[in-house]
Order: sequence, then structure tokens, then C-alpha cells
Amino acid sequence: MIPLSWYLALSAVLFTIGVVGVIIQRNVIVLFMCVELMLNAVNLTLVAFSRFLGDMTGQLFVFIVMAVAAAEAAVGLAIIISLFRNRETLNIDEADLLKL
Amino acid sequence: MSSILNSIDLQFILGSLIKTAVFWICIMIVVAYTVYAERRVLAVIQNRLGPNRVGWQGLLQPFADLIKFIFKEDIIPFAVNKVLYLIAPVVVLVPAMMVLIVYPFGPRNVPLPGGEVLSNMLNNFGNSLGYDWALDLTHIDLFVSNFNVGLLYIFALTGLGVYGIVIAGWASNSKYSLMGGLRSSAQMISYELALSLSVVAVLIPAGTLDLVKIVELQGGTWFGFIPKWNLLALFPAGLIAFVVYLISAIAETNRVPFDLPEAETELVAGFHTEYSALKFALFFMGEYVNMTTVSVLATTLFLGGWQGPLVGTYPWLGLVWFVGKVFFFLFLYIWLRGTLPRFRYDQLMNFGWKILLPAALVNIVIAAVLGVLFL
Amino acid sequence: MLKWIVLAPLIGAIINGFFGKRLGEKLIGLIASASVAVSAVLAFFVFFTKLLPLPVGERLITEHFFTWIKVGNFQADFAYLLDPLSGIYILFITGVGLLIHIYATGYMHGDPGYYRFFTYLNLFMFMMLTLVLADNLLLLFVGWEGVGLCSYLLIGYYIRRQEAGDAAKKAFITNRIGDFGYMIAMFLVFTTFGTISFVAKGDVPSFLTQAAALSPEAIWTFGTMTAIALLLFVGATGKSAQIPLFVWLPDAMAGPTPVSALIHAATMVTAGVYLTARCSAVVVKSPTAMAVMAVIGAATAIFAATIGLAQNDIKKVLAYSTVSQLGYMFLACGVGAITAGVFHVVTHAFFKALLFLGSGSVIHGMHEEQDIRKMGGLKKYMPITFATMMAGWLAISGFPLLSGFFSKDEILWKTWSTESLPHGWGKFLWVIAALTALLTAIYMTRMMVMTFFGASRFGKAHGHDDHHGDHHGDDHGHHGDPHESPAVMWIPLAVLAVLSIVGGFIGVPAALGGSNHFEHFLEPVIAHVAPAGESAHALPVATDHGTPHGAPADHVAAASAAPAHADAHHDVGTERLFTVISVLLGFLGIGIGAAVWLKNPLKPMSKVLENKYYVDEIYETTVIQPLEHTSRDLLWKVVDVRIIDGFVNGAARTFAGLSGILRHTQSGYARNYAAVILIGAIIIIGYFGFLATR
Amino acid sequence: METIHLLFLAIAALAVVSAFNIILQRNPIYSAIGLIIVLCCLAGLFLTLYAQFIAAIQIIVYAGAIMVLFVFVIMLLNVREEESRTDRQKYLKFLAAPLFLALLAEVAVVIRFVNMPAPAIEDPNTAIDPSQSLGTVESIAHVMFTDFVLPFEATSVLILMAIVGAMYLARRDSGEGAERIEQALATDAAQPPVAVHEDSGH
Repeated sequence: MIPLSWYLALSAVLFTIGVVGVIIQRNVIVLFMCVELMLNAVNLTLVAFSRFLGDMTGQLFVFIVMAVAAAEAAVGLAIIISLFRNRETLNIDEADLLKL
Repeated sequence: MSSILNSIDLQFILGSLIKTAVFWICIMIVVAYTVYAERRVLAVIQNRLGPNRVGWQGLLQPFADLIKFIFKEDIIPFAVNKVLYLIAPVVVLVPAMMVLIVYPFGPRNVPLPGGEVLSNMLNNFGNSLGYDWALDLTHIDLFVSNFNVGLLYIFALTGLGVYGIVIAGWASNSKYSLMGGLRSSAQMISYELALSLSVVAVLIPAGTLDLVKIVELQGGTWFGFIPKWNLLALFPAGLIAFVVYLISAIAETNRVPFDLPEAETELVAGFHTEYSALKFALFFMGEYVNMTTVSVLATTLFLGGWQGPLVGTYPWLGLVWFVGKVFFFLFLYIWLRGTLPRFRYDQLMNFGWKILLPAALVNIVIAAVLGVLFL
Repeated sequence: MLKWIVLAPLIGAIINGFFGKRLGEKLIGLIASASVAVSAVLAFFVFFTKLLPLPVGERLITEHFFTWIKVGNFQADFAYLLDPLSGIYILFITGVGLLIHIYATGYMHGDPGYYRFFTYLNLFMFMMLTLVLADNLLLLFVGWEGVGLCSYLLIGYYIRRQEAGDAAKKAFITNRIGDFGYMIAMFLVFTTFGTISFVAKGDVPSFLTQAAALSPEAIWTFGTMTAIALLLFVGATGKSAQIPLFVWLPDAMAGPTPVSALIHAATMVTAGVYLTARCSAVVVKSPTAMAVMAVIGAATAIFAATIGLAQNDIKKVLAYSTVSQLGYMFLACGVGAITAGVFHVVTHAFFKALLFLGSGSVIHGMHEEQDIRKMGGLKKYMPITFATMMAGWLAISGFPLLSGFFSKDEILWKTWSTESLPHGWGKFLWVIAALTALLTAIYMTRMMVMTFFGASRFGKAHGHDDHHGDHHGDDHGHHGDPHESPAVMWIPLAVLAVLSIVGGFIGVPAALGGSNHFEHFLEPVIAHVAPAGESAHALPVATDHGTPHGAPADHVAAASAAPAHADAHHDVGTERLFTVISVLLGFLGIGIGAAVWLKNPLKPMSKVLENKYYVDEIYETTVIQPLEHTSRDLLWKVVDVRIIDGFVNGAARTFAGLSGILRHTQSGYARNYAAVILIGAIIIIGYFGFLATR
Repeated sequence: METIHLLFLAIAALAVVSAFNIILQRNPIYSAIGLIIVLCCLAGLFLTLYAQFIAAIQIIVYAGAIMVLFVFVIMLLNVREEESRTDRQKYLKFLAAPLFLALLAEVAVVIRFVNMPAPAIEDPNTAIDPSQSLGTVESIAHVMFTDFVLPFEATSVLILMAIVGAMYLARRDSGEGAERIEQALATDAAQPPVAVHEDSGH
């Protein structure tokens, strides 16, 4: 039997990698993938707790997270495409019109 | 022993391995002879002879082809992305092969001729090594595994196959390949929706995702002569689902009339333009294995799988029925290829999104309503 | 069923409010009247087929619509409650309301705001019915505020007229003052009893039951009871126009006459009496509050009656008359004769609605002339109006066997014979009330005489003055003779006239050979008062919790708390004597009125009376101007401009300065933000990790 | 140390390596492949947690749909290598490693306190009543359509809005980039598209 802490540790590592990826990557698509990685790390936690609590709610949350991720991917990629159309780049640092 | 992977025992592992190997070989033979059959049938349709030189009526032709593929020069073009270029054919074939462990080839507990001798032999061998294996091979199940999300498992793995095509197209670093890969992925994503949704109408009467159970539930007849196939369940939902499934399946496997990704007249050979020799053979096999998979699924979901007359008395007959039904679908593929022209790309997309998908959705509603009323 | 009684007018209001602009006048009138008719029919149906067949002690129908607020142990439902008290109220509200709606379809004919008028009117019906059918104080307050709002909207209905707007504001603000009393009373009820419901909710008995069951020994509670009762009465003085908050009602006559009839005579202004009757269990616990109520009621009655004597606007006369009659009702409540007060509410609704509608008919016929000095001799022009108004006049004057006679007579007798006030007070209040009755007869006679009798004075003085409605009457000839009103207007008049004549027979007192059905009907829901002096000991301890029937017995003030027979030791002979006295007073008043004004219709009146004792002016100098000065010179120029604005602007400047520095963190680089979020997360996790490991 | 532990460690190691692959590769397609591998690893781990349905859905939705979309977009925009523009925030690279370690250390501290025994559960494959077991389609459906109907329906609305939003955002309009994408999508393969990296690498 695999202890719960193993899952949590793996989840934590993956999540942290995702976070660091958001900081060091400049390609907006990869950035996006890092966000997905973080979501997945959380999903692992949810499923693990679902198992260890014997409760289905966690798995249902994973399901909803996936639905949200799908919606997010659709919109996010559409934004990336229009960003690329307008700026000819995928570098996140080039998209800085929001700054003062 | 609380996790799934711990609960497997030797009988299971050994049985599964043997059965997987046997089924794998069978599928490869089926694939090989499907290719042969395709050439012969097309020849008949086109009023020519087709391959008939190697062996009797050219029956050894597939092996000749295999040898030819192996000995061809393996070209790796200069500008390709080598890693991805080499991975792509594998990515196509492996998931396609992996799905066969949930195929329900036949009934449970079929008596294995000579099974007693075999199990005794193996047990003795084990005893001599100091293990008590307690194998019992007198009766076997004609499937590798029943998995309670079997259908989803198939969809998951066939869904992965698209990566091989996309990666192949991208890694080849060639315009034709790229276009082929793009088209293929777009096409497969689009039709996968209709494919998955059409199946839902069948799942309503079945009530399970376990393929073995789905087939077992289709035993028996209505009124003594109409087989209880899902094709006819919740009429007309099952029938509509079947039609939608068939069309989506053909598109999903990139076959005529939906073979846009490898449209010779436009894209040379699509995503595998730059592939040769054994790598090409892998793509080729992947395509035919996928055809087999969707045919098996069609058989299992709609035509009652191995169910048929006299199966109760002679369990091995189930295998025959099963193979027969699968070959019917494979023949249908070839037949369509011989008779239909190719769609245009926009027609293909419009058809998928504007006709098949709504049809599948409406059909789910119909099936749900009928299900509520009659189940 | 109950909810449809309430909702029918709301539906009418919604239809008219949203689509009225596009509907024709006929359709609007039809929708409005039909919606009220539906609720009237339902009300009568429920009352006679559902409520009456129930056994006397258990006449209670509740209907839970939905739970509105539920916080902790506080619960306020949208739930309706029908018992004899609210039953009587819905009957006359829907009945009189329907008649007035029909009347108004004729009266408002040609008005450009036709749909608006009926939307408001229907909304008013909805709110009024919510008020009387509410099963808790908060929902009652919804109706209470709602009718106030509708009153405001309808008083200010002629939006182009300055005085209408002013009157509307005055009514609203004055009512708000009363509402504070109501709200504080509600809070007190909740903190004291833990519920604000009139009926038991689950195992929590209603606050009325709890109040009725208070043991005489629990002296400390009586202060609270007095406070609640007085605060409720403050609310009632606002809504029911008692001293000192009566000033809005006469001004409210700026609204259309059907509104005056419906809201400012028959229904809304009697909400205060309803509230008192509904909460009688609390009120009767406090002799102090009852004494205050009786005194204020009597004072209002005579005060308004004297003012009414000198008014020249036909509607103002009636308005002061209404104030005066409301004073009567509170007098009745104050002396412990709450059923008599409610009885008077009903009869008053008949004859005062009739008088108002009649005056409306007169105004209509006179082309928007309201000054009785410019009328006279109208009886030959408008015979039907005259005949019906005669009935109302005689009823209010106490003419024998008409409705007002019975109710007023009962109040007078109950005042004389009261035992809840200290010895001698009853006699004194009776003198005032009798004087008021005399004055009532006089000024009503004056009004009738100046309007209908004698020579006509409108020929020479007719013209447009400031009372002229801005659009109203454009389709009448400007200089035509007075004319009779159309059938839609006089039919309601006739119905109300009949009711004014025979309406009193529902409550003929025993002394006059009747059986006082009305009082017996209401008795179970009205708490009775113990005689003064022995009140502390005479209060029977309610044993409601033990009654097997639960809800009905648990409801309201509990029949068991009532003394077996209040009139057991009635001196029937004395009561008859007093009846004779009040009849004589009525005739005397009519005689005086006729004698004085038939001879000299334009007899000048005392300036003090004509100017309403300068109450408005007194309020202006003692309350309004100091308030204005404080507001302008202290609150606005010092507190608001210097202190509050200083804070606000200073804060804004501070933040503007700080933002100038902080804005440099807004780099626009998404990764930068992500890094900051990460650092924040690390700090927070670190903090909690630290807490956990400690 | 049982077999299952070794299996877990193998999958976890593959997942972590692939995850690093995502953030350290310069070529987005490798990142995408790294992510796909992580997703498949997680699906495997879900199986060890009795979450078969979630595992299948993980592959179908994440690997089969979402990541295909990513790969599709990468191919559509034809980004081969990270564009060599000046990094305006170089300090972030140096910040990343300490932050990574700090976060990991903290989480490690927290996880040290987690110790929870797993309840015994009927094997979903042999369960007599599948809806009573964990992670089967039946049990998920049971929860989804009883306690969580509203969130589930809300999710469908969300997805619908996402579809509309994506359609609107990605619609073709005039502009240089749009033309290029139009070219890339053009069905006429006789005029192959101009690869982006050839003329935009400056």
C-alpha cells in the first residue's frame, strides 16, 4: 500500500515545477502548459484524498477541474492565437500593454 | 492486497500474457490478410486480377510485402527532427495494439481442448521449482481482461494515436507532411466527438462500460427470431447510433471517403510522405489495426459481438461469429474504398460538425427518452 | 387560496404597470377592477366557506407561502393568517376597494396617467392585504411600508402640482417618524419574546400568547409591555393620523378623490387600529399605554372636529372628519373596547368612503371645484349624489339605526362605563367624545348645507382656481352647469349608501335588543382588559400550552384569557339612556348646523379654526426650522464639508500619493506577477507551517 | 518495499523528469510531449488509487483533447525554437531556484504531518454493486447527479461559454498574422504556407 504522503509529495513536486515554469519560461504556450501541470498536480492530491477518505467528492472535483481546464484551454489558446496575430510573437514579455 | 496492481496473481498474469500474445498474432494475421483482401477485392471491383502470384491465389503476398519492407533502405531525411521522426510510427502503432486486451472475442469459461494436460504440465514444472502455482487451464475466458471502464480505455488509447500522426507530420519538416498532420489531427478531433457520442445511445440499454458485459447483455432474441442486438435496441436510436458510428469510424481511421490526410492527389502521401521502409510499414499496420479496432467495437457494441445461434452449445462458435462480423465491417471498408470518391476538406468538416455531431446529440436525447419509457 | 387574495391585485398592478401604456382605458380599468374583484370574491369565499364554519375558538387559517428570512432563531415567513379580525378587514378592504376601483374607472376618465393610477391603486390593494393578512410583525411591516409608499405615490399623483408633491413628501416623512416607533417595537418584541409571529411556529408560541400568559408577578415585564405598546402606538399615530402626527392627512387630499376615499378614509389609515387590535394582548397588559391611547384619541377627535368646523374645502372637511373619527377609534381601543373600535372602522369605511366618493362626484360635477363656499343648491343638479350623501351624512351624525349610530354609540357607552382607566377618566373622556359627536353632526351638516341646500353660488364665482386638475376635465365644458355623474360612479355610491344605512346591524348591542354578532365574532382574537385597580390580580393565567388543539388556541390573545362576560353587570337601563343622549346629541348637532348655515351659508368662522390652530406653523417654527438650521449651518457647513469631506479628500490624496509610488510595481509582465504571487504563497504557507510545527 | 512501491517510484520519477522537461526545453513541442507523458503517468497513478474512471477521462480529455489542441496550436503557429529576444527579466531565472527549493521545503514540512490510513474498499472490478465502490462510473455518476448536479450543469454552461468565447477570439479578421493562419489552414496544398520561423526570426 502506497502511503498518502508519497502522492502528496509527488503532487507537491509537480506543482512546484509548474510554478517555477511559469516564472522562468517566456513562451506563452509553455506557460500555459505549466498551468495545466499545476492543475494536474492538484488533481493528484484530490484523487489521493478521495481514496484515503473513501469519498467520491474528490474525484468529482477532478472531473470538474478537467472540464474547467478544457474550457480554459479553448479560450486560452484562442487568446494565444490572436496574440500571435497581433504581435507576431509568443513571448509573454512582449505582451506588456497593461503596464503603466 | 488493497490496490489493483497488487491483486493480480500468477494465473492472471500468465494467462493474460499468453492470451495477449495469441490475440496479438491473430490480429497481425488479420491485418495482413485485410491488406491482401483489400487488394484482391479492389481488383475485382476494378475488373483486374490483383496479386495472385505468391502462393496459391497470392495468399503469401502479405509475407512477401513484409520482407520487402524490411529490406528496403531506411531513409532518414536530412532536415527532420530525428527523435520525433523516429518515435512517431511507434506512437501510432502501440496504442492501437494496446486496446486488444479488452476485446471480447468469445464467451467466458470455454473449455480448452487439452487444457488439463497443459495445466498439469505447468504445475509440475512449478512444483519442481518449489512453487505451487495451482494453475487451472481447463476452462479459459476468450478475452484478456474485463475492465469496468473498458470502452473508455479504448477511446483513451485510440485518442492517443493522433499524436503519432501529428508528430510525424511535424517532425518530417515537410509542407506535405505538415498539412497532412494538421488535417489529420483536426479530422480526428472532430469525428472523435461524434464517435463517442453515438456510442452513448448504446450505453443506455447496456448500462455498463465493460465490453464483456455489453456483449453478454445482447444474448437472446425478441419474439424468438430478432436478435437482441443493440443495433435494434431502443429503435430507432440504436440504428441511428450505428450509422453515425460507422461514418465517424471511417473518418476516424482516415479511410476513403475521408482519407484527406493522405490524399495522394493533393498531399502526395500526407503525414507519411517522408517515411519509408519499416517505419512506413508501422504506419500502415497502425492504420489497419485501427480499422480492426473500430470494426471490433462496432461488432461488440451494435451487432452483439460473439453472440449468435448455437453459441450456448458450442462456445467456440462464438469466436467464429465474432470474426465473421468483424470481417463484414472490414469488407465494408474495402467496398467503400472501391466505390466512393473523396470528400473535400470543408465538406468533411461541415459534415462532421454540422450533421454528425447534432445527429449524435439528438440521438442521445431520443435514446434517453425511449430508455426512460421502455427500460 | 389566501395568497391569491393577496397576489391578484399584484398581478393586476404588474400587467398595468408594464403594459398599461399600450392598453386602452377600458382594458386598464377592467384589469384593475377584475383583479380586485378576484380577490374580493376569494376573500368572501374564504371567509364564509372556510373561516365561518370552523368552531368559534379555532377560527384560524394559515398559509405558508415561503420562508423569507431565517437567521438563527429569528424567522420571518411570507405566511398569511386569516382569523376573524383579518377576515373582517379583508372583507371591507376588498369590498370597498372594488367599489372604489369601479368608481375610479369613471372618475379618472380621460386622465393621461390612467394606467399609472390603477397600477398604484392595485399595488396599494396588494400591500394593504399583505398588511392585514401578515402572520408576523415583519411582514405586516412590509405591508405597512408598502401602503405608505402607495399613499405617497397616489397623493403625489398629479405630478405637475407643487402642492401634491409637497403633500406626498409630508405624508411620507410624517409616516416615517411613526415607523421608527413601529420598528423599535418590533425589535423589542423580538428580544423580549424571541419571535415576532402572531401564530405559533413549531414549538415556539406566538408572542401574543406569550404576552397573554405573562404572570402578574413578573412586574419587570410590564415596563417592557408599556414600551412596546406605546411604540406600536407611535407607529399607529403616524399611519392613522393621531396627534401629533396627524398633519399629513388633510394635506393628503391633494390626491385624486378615489384615493382619498380608499386610502385616507377607509383602509390605510385604519391600519393603526388594526395593529392595536392585532397586538391587543400586548396592549392590554399596559394600563399606561391604554390611558395614553385613550387620551390622545379623545384629544385628536375633538381637536380635528373643531378644525373641521371651519374648513371650506369639501375634502378638507372630510379629512378632518376622518382624523376625528380615527381619534374615536383609538379612544375605543384605549378604553378597552377594541371590538367597538374595529366595528367603528368598518362602519366608518362605509360611510366615509361614501362621503368621499360623493364629494368626488360633486367635484366632478362642479368641474374640479372643491370650495363649498362656491357651491350650494346642488341637490337639484345631482339628485343621486345628494341622496347617497344624505345617507352618509346621517350615518356619521349618528342618526338612529344607521351604521354610524351603532358604532359611535357603542364607543360612547364603553367610554362611560370603562373600567380599565382610573375612576373618573371615563366620564371625562365621555364628555369630550360626546362633544365631538355634537361637533361632528354640526360640521357635517354645515358641509351638506353649504353644498346642496340654499341658493347656488357657483354662477358668479365659478372659474379656474388652483384646485383645477392640470388635465382633468378637459373634455367637460368649462362653463357648463353642474351635472350628475355617470353610472359607474353613482352605482358604487348607491351600494355604499345601502351599506352605510344597514351596515350597523352586524353589531347591534345587546342593550338595544341585538345580539352584537360582531363583538362575539371578534372576541376570540381580541384580548380583554381587566378592570383598573385590580388589573394585576385579575389577569387570568393562560393555560394555552395545555390545550390539545395546539395552533388555534395558541393563536393570538387567547380566548381563555377573556373574562367570561364583560357585560354581565351592564346596566342595561343606563346604556339605553346613553343611547338616547347620543341620539339627541346627533339631532342637536344637525339642528344647530341647519339653523346656522341654512340662514347664512357663508358665515365667517374663527380664524384660529380656519388655520387649523396654526399647527403647521407651529411645527414649522419649532421643529422644521431648527432642524433646517442645524442641518445647514452645523451638519452641512461644518460636519460635512470640513470634517467628513476633509477625511474623504485627505484619504484620497494620501492614496493618490502612495499609488504614485506603488504603481511602479505594475510592470505589465505576467511572469513578474506570477513571481510575486509565488513569494506570497511561500510566505503564507511558511506562516501556517510554522504554526503547525510549533 | 513491495512491487507496487517500485512501480510508484518509477512512474513518479518519469513524471518528475518529464515535468522538468516541460519547463527546461526550448522547443515547445518537446514541452508538450513532456506534459503528455506527465498526464499519462498521473493516469497510471490514478489507477493505483482506484480511480479508473478518472484515469480514463484523464487520458481522453487531457491527453486526447486538450493536449492535442496545444500541439495543434504549436503546429499552426509553427514555432520551432524559442524566439531569441532579449530577456527583460533575467533576475527571475536566478530567483526561480531558491523559490523552488523554499516551496518544496515548506510543503515537505507540511506533508510530514500527513498520515492517514486508507479505508478498505471493494475492488471495483469485482464489486457486486459497482455504485458502492470507489471510482467506478456508477459511483461517480451517483455523486455527480445527486449532490453535485448544479455544479455539473454550471460546468456545462461554462464550457458552452468557452466555446463561444474561443470562436469569437480566434475568428478570422484582417491582419498580417491572420493571413498567415489562413494560409496555413488553406486547403490548397499546392501553395504551401510560408513557415513563420523563416521570416520572423530577428
